[in-house]
Amino acid sequence: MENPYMPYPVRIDNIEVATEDKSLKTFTFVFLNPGDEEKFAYKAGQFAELSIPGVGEIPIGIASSPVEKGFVKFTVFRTGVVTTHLHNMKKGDIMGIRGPLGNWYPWEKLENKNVVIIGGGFAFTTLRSSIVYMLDPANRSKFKNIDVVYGARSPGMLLYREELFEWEKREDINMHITVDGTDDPEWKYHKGFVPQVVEQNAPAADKDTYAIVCGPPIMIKFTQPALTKLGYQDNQIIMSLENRMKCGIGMCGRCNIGKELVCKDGPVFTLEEINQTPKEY
Amino acid sequence: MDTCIEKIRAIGADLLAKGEVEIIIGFSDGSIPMAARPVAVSSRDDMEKLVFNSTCGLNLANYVSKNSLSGKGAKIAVVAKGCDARNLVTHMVENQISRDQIYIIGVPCTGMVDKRKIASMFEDEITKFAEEGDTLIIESALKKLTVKKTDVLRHNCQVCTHPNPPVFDVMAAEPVAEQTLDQPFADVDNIAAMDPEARWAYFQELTQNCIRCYACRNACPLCYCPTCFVDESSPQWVGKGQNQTDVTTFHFLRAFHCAGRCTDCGACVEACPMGINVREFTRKLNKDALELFGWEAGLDLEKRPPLDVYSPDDPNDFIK
Amino acid sequence: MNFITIDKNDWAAGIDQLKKTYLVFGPVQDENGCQIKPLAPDVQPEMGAPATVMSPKSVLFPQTEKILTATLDESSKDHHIMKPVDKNDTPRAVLGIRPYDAKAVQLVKLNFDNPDYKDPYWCDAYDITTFVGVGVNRPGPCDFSTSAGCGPFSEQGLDVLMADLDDRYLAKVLTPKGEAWAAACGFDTPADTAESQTLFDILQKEAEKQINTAISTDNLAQKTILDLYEAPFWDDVAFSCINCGTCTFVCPTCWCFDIQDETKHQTAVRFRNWDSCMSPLFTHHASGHNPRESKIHRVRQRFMHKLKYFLDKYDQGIMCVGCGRCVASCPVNIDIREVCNLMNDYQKDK
Amino acid sequence: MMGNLLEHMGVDRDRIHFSWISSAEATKFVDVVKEISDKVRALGPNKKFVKDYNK
Repeated sequence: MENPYMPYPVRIDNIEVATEDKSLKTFTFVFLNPGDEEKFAYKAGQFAELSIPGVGEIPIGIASSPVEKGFVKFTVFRTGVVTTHLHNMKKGDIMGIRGPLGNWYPWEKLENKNVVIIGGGFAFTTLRSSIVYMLDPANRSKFKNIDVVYGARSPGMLLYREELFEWEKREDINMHITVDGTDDPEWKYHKGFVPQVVEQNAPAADKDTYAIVCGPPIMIKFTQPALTKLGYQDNQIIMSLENRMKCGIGMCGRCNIGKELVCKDGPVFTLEEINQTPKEY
Repeated sequence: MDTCIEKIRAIGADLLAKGEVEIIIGFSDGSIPMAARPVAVSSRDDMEKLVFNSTCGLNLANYVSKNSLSGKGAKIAVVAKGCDARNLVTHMVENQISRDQIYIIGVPCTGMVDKRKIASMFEDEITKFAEEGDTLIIESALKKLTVKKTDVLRHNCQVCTHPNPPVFDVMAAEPVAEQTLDQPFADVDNIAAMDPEARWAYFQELTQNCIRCYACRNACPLCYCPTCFVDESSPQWVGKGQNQTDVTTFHFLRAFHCAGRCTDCGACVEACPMGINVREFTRKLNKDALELFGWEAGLDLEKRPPLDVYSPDDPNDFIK
Repeated sequence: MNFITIDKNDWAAGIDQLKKTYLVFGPVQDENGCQIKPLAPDVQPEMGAPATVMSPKSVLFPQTEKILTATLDESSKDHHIMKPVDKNDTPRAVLGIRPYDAKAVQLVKLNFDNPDYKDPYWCDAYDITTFVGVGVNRPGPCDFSTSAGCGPFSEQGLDVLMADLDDRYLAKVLTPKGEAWAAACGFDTPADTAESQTLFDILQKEAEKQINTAISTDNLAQKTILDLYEAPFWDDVAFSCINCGTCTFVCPTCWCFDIQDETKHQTAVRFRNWDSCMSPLFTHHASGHNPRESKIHRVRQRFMHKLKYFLDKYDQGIMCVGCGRCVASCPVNIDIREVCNLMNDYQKDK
Repeated sequence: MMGNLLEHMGVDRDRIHFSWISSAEATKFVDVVKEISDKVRALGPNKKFVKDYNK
């Protein structure tokens, strides 16, 4: 019997400071056992438990993309016991990852559709995974227009800056990068909050357009009405939730919203589904 | 005691009618024999729910500081036996509530029954419990017993020297006689007489069935910290499992946080589903508080608790 | 399925025999009440004991269980790599389990053994455990098992159901595990099937007659989650709650747990401990946000999980077997029977 | 009171020590720590409040 609590052993291959305030770092892991990478086959939108023996585990969205091979990547905000410990670890350290866990953005359903990706702050990790996945030459033709609205407090707080600016130059993706505010006279992208930028720049909905929204609660709260104004139905708005988790496999019982377990039945839900559950997230 | 309930209801109805309080916190009958359920009454129609009898062993002061209404400054009436009132005083001394927010309906107390002791007199489950003055009539499917209430009092009630509320707004009955004890802490002395290894073994055995449900902590009016030390994660002071060391640490520290504050109301023991006499810990502290500082908690609104103030004549031989 | 008869004079010897090949659990009484515990070599189960305060769920799901360990010693080749711990795989027999507790195991199984994941610790323990139940001749005042999809002589989840006939036990062997248990004890005196079944039926009727409280669950499925969630009665239900975890810990069907790491010197151990939805920490995010911040949220969660979410998710009835332990142990007498009926009767104002 | 409770629970009194040392009294601190270490060492390993994962 497979033991779902057993993490795959991994080595930290690289650590990058991801934001100017150093509260986020991107960790690249390499599997110690050759067969494990294949067992860890994942889809964009899933998460994993980063597992540090003697310290604990923490559920984090997978930031690397299924089309990137040889490593997995996670961008982690320093907040609790485990993430603080992780931020103090160094290249070469051994730890574990357990997963992939949860469901993913509905890629089958999104084929031949326009996809609008809306992200805020450090909730851009699985969205990065998704964009890289869609832009992969093998996949790009499966999707129609791709729009991305991504905002952070300031330019230095944007995750994956270099990639963002690369995507900006491409023809096959419409980037709408925004910051809440900046003194940088060179800043050539949007200024303003995500919901406004969505309202002004996101494509209006038709039956072939879906929005994937991932961000802090306040952004989600104000983005919803903006999308509704643009004509999106609740079943066209796809969201990724987070709740306190322990097991990640639907057994320990804490992450439920109504009868749905965020770790196993989610974290990806449509707004239509979420509207039928208590708002316990 | 059963006669005072009409008085309590009348006082309550009057308070609500005059708009002097928003709710009255008291006890109602439970759904099974010997159970009492804390209840908040806010309308005259519900006044009949209020009861007071020898099974009302929890401490209602617990429902005052932790009640969302108290934060809003609403005025609350509380049905209070001696120990509940002492804990209300402690709340006031510790600035959890203000005196003018609370209306104390004082009840002179003749003691609460030890439900476990009564249950242990039966081989099967108790189906009926009735109280007539000082006599209890208890039935199960197999037998019916008539016992004197004084024979089945909880230990903390047997040694209680403050059955009458020291502070109140109105009394629901005439005060009862208060006892003085020659040896108020005989139970503590018995343990102290053992050698250290025996004492260690005694306390280990005492808590071995603990399931860490924290009912003792949560039933205690003193335990109002926003985050309890057992729930802290950085640093994590104590493990969360069943390891006996963690269990002992929890009980020791929980008790110590009650030092100089405990009124020996017995709610912790009453709430424990495993029948652990966690008072064994706090009793020692209460004894020390009395002997070292002449202190009993909750008797005086003006005096500061001993561990709260420095006095030049505080005992300090322990500092080397 | 066959019946055997066991003379009570032969019982103790049979159990001693059983202990040679099984790890035997049974009711043991001490000053703190009665518990199902592993039996010491010289201890016999107290088969006639009253209902245990704690359910026997810990036989498969210990309150604290080591699940993984690792060495932190960097000179060791496998440092920081978590490994499973060795488990005792001696077959287990639980004697004197009440029928509702065996049914509860089947409900818990839906969580730990599902098409997506199998919890190896629970499943392994389940596979090696034999449940030998005794029908409840005298159900107590908190027992409402008959209206919770179970009953004093329910066979669900049992390998053997015994009836206590004063001088002897009549045992109905229900599964191959049950047969193996009887063989291990050396109990092999057959009893007439028709006659025995009649006796069982009479006892069952007698016992069920003594249960005089019930819950109604017939309307729960057709109500929406949100209607029940937003019902006005939760404030009142939760008022007296002190937010301890007693109800969840004594419950045979509560399975929630926490995972905790600890270290000592160079050893890291990952444990799992029972956890409780009554604790604010259960859902507290590292950010400080808590989706179930107030005790009203948490009390509602417990009842909604047992009586609605579980029902909707698995379509296997409610997550309650009517043992009444939470009713008996709740320090403030919150009674699931009353709450269930409130939920079942609730009509949203149009 | 804390020392008394620990002692009451069976912890050896000689393992519990309270001192009042100002941040300026470095030598006193060293002396006290030395004294306690010697005393505790003489008592042998403590078995109480110690976790054992092998149980």
